[in-house]
Amino acid sequence: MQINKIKTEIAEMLSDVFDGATIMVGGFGEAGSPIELLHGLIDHGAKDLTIIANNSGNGRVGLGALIGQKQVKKVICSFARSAKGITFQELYNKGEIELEVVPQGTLAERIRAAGSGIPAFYTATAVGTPLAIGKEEKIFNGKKYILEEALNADFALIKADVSDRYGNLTFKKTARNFNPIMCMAAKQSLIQVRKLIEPHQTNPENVITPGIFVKKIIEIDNPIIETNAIEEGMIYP
Amino acid sequence: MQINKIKTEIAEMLSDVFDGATIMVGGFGEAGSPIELLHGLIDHGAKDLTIIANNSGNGRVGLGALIGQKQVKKVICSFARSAKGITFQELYNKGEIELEVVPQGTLAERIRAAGSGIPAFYTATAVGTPLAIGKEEKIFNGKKYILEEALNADFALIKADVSDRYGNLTFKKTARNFNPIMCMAAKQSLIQVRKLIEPHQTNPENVITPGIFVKKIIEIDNPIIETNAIEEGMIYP
Amino acid sequence: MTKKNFTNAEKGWERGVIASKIANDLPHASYVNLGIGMPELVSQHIKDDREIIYHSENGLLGMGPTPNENEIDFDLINAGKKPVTILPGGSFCHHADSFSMIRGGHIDYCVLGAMEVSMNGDLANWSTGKGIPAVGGAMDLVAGAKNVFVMTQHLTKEGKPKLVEKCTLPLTGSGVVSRVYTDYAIIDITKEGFKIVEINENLSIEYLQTVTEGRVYQ
Amino acid sequence: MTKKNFTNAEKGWERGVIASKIANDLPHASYVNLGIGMPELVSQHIKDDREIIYHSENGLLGMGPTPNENEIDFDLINAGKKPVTILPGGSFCHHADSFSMIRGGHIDYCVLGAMEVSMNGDLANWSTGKGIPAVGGAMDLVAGAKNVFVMTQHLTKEGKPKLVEKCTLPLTGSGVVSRVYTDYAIIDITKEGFKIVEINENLSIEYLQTVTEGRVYQ
Repeated sequence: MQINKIKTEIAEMLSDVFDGATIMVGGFGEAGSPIELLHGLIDHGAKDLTIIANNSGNGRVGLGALIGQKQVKKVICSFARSAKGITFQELYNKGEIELEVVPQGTLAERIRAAGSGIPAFYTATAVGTPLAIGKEEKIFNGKKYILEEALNADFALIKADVSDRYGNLTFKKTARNFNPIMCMAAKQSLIQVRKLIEPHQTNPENVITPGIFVKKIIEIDNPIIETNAIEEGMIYP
Repeated sequence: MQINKIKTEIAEMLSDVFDGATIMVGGFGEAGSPIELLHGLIDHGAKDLTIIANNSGNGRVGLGALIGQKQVKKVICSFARSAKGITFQELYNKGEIELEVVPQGTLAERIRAAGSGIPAFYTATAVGTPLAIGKEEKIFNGKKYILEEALNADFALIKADVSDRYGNLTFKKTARNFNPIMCMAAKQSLIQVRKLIEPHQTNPENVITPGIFVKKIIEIDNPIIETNAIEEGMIYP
Repeated sequence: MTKKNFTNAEKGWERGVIASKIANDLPHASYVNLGIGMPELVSQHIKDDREIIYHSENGLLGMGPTPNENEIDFDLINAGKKPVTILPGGSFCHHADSFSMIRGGHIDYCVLGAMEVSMNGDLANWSTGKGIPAVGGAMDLVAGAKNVFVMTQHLTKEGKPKLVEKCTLPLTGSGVVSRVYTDYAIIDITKEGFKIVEINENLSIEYLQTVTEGRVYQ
Repeated sequence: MTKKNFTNAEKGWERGVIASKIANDLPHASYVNLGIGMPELVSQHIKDDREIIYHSENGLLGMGPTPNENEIDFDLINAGKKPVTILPGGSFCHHADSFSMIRGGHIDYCVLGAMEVSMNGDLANWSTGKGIPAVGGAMDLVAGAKNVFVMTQHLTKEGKPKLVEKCTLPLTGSGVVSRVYTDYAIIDITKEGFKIVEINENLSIEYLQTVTEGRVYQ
């Protein structure tokens, strides 16, 4: 029997998602944003989700659409402002969605820590700022650091460029961003990929996310580009 | 003016090394072992060195030879036993060299932490063992962890496969091992590389160690293979 | 200490002039992160006697200029989410590796905007305390980069001093700024106060003191 | 509790038989790290009804069998520093990433040798307390892998029980072992003691108790 993580239906990808789940959403801005999986999550209907992402969505597609459907109770991100952001901003101003602001590098490192079995680490980032309030402090070599804890997730929704049936992923240019570390940190990482290849076509030197960090894969060969979708006035669902 | 980190003389590579320096030595077993740089360090003559590496050298070539010259006062490594090891073992049994034993994963993570600005992190590795003695403990989610501190270095001696003049490195197969993280952790990483290429030949998707972590590069196109050298009875100097 | 508004303030250096002064202070072979907005101008003023490598915190080292309209790739963007290019010898990495470059002290210089800079080098540039808080990578940059340069107008749009004895806005970092480039002056942060490195040729030290909270000296 | 030496101990399963029992307990699609020495045999006994992916902690996922003499590459070795191969769909990574797989709980099973295993799952397998201490990746593996299997002879070469009430040698990990495979039995670590999952067909439970320190039960 051969390992084969490839699925053919979005619903199958998201079959284990549950109300109250913590879900990482890959991408930075729109580079790497898994729009089709996010729309699948709207169709799925799970509620009270906590979303971990760098941003909080644009327009009414992808993450913006999911938040617009009121399926999200909390967003953990570094930058929840955006020229094209609508839904998060509306709900936040009405007090209907929670926000945890995390410096971008601390966000990345907390995600990697979760994937690497590190429950907490010290960092100089945010020392002396409002984001350090309530955090444990410690001096190393005469310099002050704060303790930051790992950010775990139940699921990660990820867009990659190429994969084989094991889930060996490569990404395109800056669409790599948070994706590899989110694949490490989530119990199930769910990948939409532009192109599937055979394992013998995978160059073992160039794999960015090895299959051990991947649970399910689906091919979406012509994914929605957020900027274009918003310009065209797309609203999901 | 163009950035060019390429040097032509081993002595130039090691010109800043000083007595008492902490030096990381890349490689795992012999895969990736920077034999020529290590021999250059013998010629250089620096004393009282602290070496951070996974192993403690074989025979009387490379790290084994450096230790045999009594230039090393302390070795920090995970595995100082080896069928072909001679020099470390002799000095250790005579009490003439110090040893700090670190679990291999903790060693890797402490090195990465140094390169990533993390002064310390918690880990489950070694909890309840003699290697946890004297280390700070903390409970996260009901499980006990110990605090491990970053391992910084003044220099890293590294063997890579290919580089351009910026120091964008790739490695061959399992010769990657500790090299990328040691390049991050050392103030100066000094690279011997099998082959130099032009920057436009570097594929930005496949760079393993970006040039920002590299100080100096030298081309050694046909490096000594430790196993062969030992079989042939090589003794350096 | 002045609390006045300077609505008829003197005209200082143009943004391009400030950018070129910063460009001149970035040594050959530096790894540099330029903040979104005004600091992006710096790259246009680097002279041929040096090569600078630009880092964008979303996993891009060796960032090049804005592409032509027909070369735009939505998968090749900078930290400001705008299309950019990559130069020969550049590379991509993931976010944890990219921020290791910043947090691990490998970025030689970062250039950022400011709302306030205090005499001890505190920087406030991420939040007015109102609206949706959004920090991005600013706190990582000021905590991690070897040298933190601030590029800013000397006065706010409302004519208030940005160089202050003590910041009133939420901090981005404490004691992190090394040098401030404004339209009026280049100022080093020292224990004795704001040290003038260069003053706009049309202004007096007395005037600079008037539009600055906290002691300036030469 | 016995302290005797069993120099004329019963003959148990051959190593290949123990290895095949472990192989049968590794589910399809598992990510597995096999320790150096006896555990390496396990991969030779995996049946066609499953695909197992082998991890070697020196940055190799998808490890294949030993190469032919003429295919040996000194840059493609396993954690025991012996030449190996890589299978299609395999990949290389650096040491921190490789140990993230282990320490982050992504390795489903690791199989290790033992000097001592205690009733509460403590493992001692890295140091006799004499000679040069060398730990390698053993402490990371037992702390991180989802399931820690021990593969060992039931008795030491000197005929002493390896399954003990309390380890006397320096620990590799505390409360980490889930199951022990010996030439005499397969034993689960439970709160009640050593639970017999399977006993060698030629041995009685009474005999097993005699050669084991601490309660065995079925």
